[in-house]
Amino acid sequence: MILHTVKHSPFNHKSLEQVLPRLGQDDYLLLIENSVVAVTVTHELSEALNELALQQRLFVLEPDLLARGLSSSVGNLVDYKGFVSLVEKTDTTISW
Amino acid sequence: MILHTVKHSPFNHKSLEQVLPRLGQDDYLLLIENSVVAVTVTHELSEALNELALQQRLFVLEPDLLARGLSSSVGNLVDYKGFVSLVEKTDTTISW
Amino acid sequence: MKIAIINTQMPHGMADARESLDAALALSGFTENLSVFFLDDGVYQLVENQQPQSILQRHIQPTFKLFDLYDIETVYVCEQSCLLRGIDPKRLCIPVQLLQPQQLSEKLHQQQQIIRF
Amino acid sequence: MKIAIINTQMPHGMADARESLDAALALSGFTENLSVFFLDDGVYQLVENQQPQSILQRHIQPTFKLFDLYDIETVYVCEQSCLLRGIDPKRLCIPVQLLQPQQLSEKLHQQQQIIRF
Amino acid sequence: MRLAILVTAPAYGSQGSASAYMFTQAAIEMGHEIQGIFFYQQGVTNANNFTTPASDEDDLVALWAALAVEHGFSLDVCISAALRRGVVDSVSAQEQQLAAANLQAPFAMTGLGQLAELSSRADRLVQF
Amino acid sequence: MRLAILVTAPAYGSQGSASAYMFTQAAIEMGHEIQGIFFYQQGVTNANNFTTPASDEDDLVALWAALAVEHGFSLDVCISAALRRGVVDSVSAQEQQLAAANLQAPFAMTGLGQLAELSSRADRLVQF
Repeated sequence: MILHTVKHSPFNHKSLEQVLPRLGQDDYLLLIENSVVAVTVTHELSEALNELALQQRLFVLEPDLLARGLSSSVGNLVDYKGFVSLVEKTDTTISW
Repeated sequence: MILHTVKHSPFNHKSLEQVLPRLGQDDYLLLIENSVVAVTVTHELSEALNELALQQRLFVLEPDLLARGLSSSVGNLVDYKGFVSLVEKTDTTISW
Repeated sequence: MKIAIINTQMPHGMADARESLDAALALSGFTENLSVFFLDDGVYQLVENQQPQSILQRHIQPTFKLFDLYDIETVYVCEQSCLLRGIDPKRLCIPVQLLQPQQLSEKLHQQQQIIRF
Repeated sequence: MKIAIINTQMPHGMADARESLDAALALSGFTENLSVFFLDDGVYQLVENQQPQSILQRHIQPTFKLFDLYDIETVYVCEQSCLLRGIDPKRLCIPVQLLQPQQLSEKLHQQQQIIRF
Repeated sequence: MRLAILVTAPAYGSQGSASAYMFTQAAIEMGHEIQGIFFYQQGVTNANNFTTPASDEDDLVALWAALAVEHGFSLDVCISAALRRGVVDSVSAQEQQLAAANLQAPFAMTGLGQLAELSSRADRLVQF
Repeated sequence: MRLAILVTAPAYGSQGSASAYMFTQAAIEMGHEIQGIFFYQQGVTNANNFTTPASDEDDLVALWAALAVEHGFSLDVCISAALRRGVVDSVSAQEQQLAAANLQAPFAMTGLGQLAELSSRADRLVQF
């Protein structure tokens, strides 16, 4: 069970697009830094993200959203302690 | 008349995709650094690149291709002196 | 000399937004023909209510308010970039001129020198 | 401890390929369970006949030849990443094991710690 | 949980080092054990004590140093990556005949083997 | 053609500074006039004379310095961007009570106004 963190904006960089099909069935995805914009508007990856959110496998670092003046209703918002807990709950972390 | 230079791989980064629709009718596009891979295989932006090449408006920095062990038959290959000439021939340069 | 600064990056993930602003303020003292463009992810720089101090990043929005003081009046925003990102172009933190793709291309072609961040 | 290094970046545009190689050689001395993966643009690192000296970049391919000497035998390459980029996976500069997407996912899930470059 | 943190982002210019710092702080508050922080690639610039941020910006070099001293973990810097980016300790400064060293204490120069060492003592390795 | 070059890529870690160097060299060989090179953002690390590349790597700090001396153009470094990245001249080193300066000659600290000045004297501005 892997925690995948992504940091780049999906409008700028392809890392989110490349990570999504690689997620294992139980893996978690955590959006940090610029990647948090992925859950603030509907775009070509939204369907996959919504599906993950429904399965409680999508997490968004809230301080990074607030820092950018943004908000989201998709995914579970976590703070840095929540980030640490996700690392603990999963076996391995990959930073994409 | 603008010379647009792009440096990121289109498989990794969206800059090439974002620049293509912004090219003016006479503008030149020069692929440098990692972006040279854009003319080594067919992908979703190839049609637009082929069209530019037909109009003699697509240039590829050859040392960056050779450095990566790659070759291309699309676009005009230039060396650094050719790059300087393109800057001279155009009015303005944008580095994307 | 018509000079343009183009912003294409999100704020805070990179320091580009901050260093671009410094460049805009400095260049404004040397030319009356400075234009500042916001395209692609650059439009996020103008979103209101940013709170970057909590992630140890610099608050750039007070600096945007200095544009007026520094006589930086030509601020262009790509409307399409806003709409794609769900940003209301009428609710940006400073007054801007919205451009359609064709207008954006025209404005860019009027510049003599261009710096992109 | 099963450790993996994942390479996802092209060589020469960034120094990641070079610094990842250094890390692989160093880690190989401390674990017998080191795997090295090449995915996405990382597969370009294994293309033959690179000539980076002419653009003032370091030639990384001689270092790949050291994998054997350092007992780095588990080298995985995403075949799909090669095919998308027009790279013949049979003509890479070192012997590798090609993985299909499902196999790649399995191999990644067997690792305990993962570093990505 | 015993944690090893790998920082490859610079002290200034991108958010990665600040993210790593805040993650580390949160982990400590939650009672987790930091085995050490390893700085590699552009991350080595976090150890440059010539860094002089603007008055309204956070000083990550100082923040890392203070956190490590307070909680007694090591800040390990890859010496090869540091030298090629102009961060030197006093031994290297003498060898290269440079005017001074600019390695902030308690950051310490090590090799990549130390990354393996840290990782072998940790339950999780998290990269920024 | 009179050229001004803007370098925002670091001395080590990405190709931009090498690209800018090779472009500048080609322009000089073709008889064009270099008004100056301006180093901003991560580009300021090109002026760090503590940079010690591996023996099989090119030393862009030294290459830029030699090219500028040979052809008599200036290497201008934005002082604010440099200070926050740990590149300091002797005046700043004294003010900040640092052990030494690490600015390579003939790189010179200037403000962003110098970028405007260079650009006003140039027919083209090219950014790397």
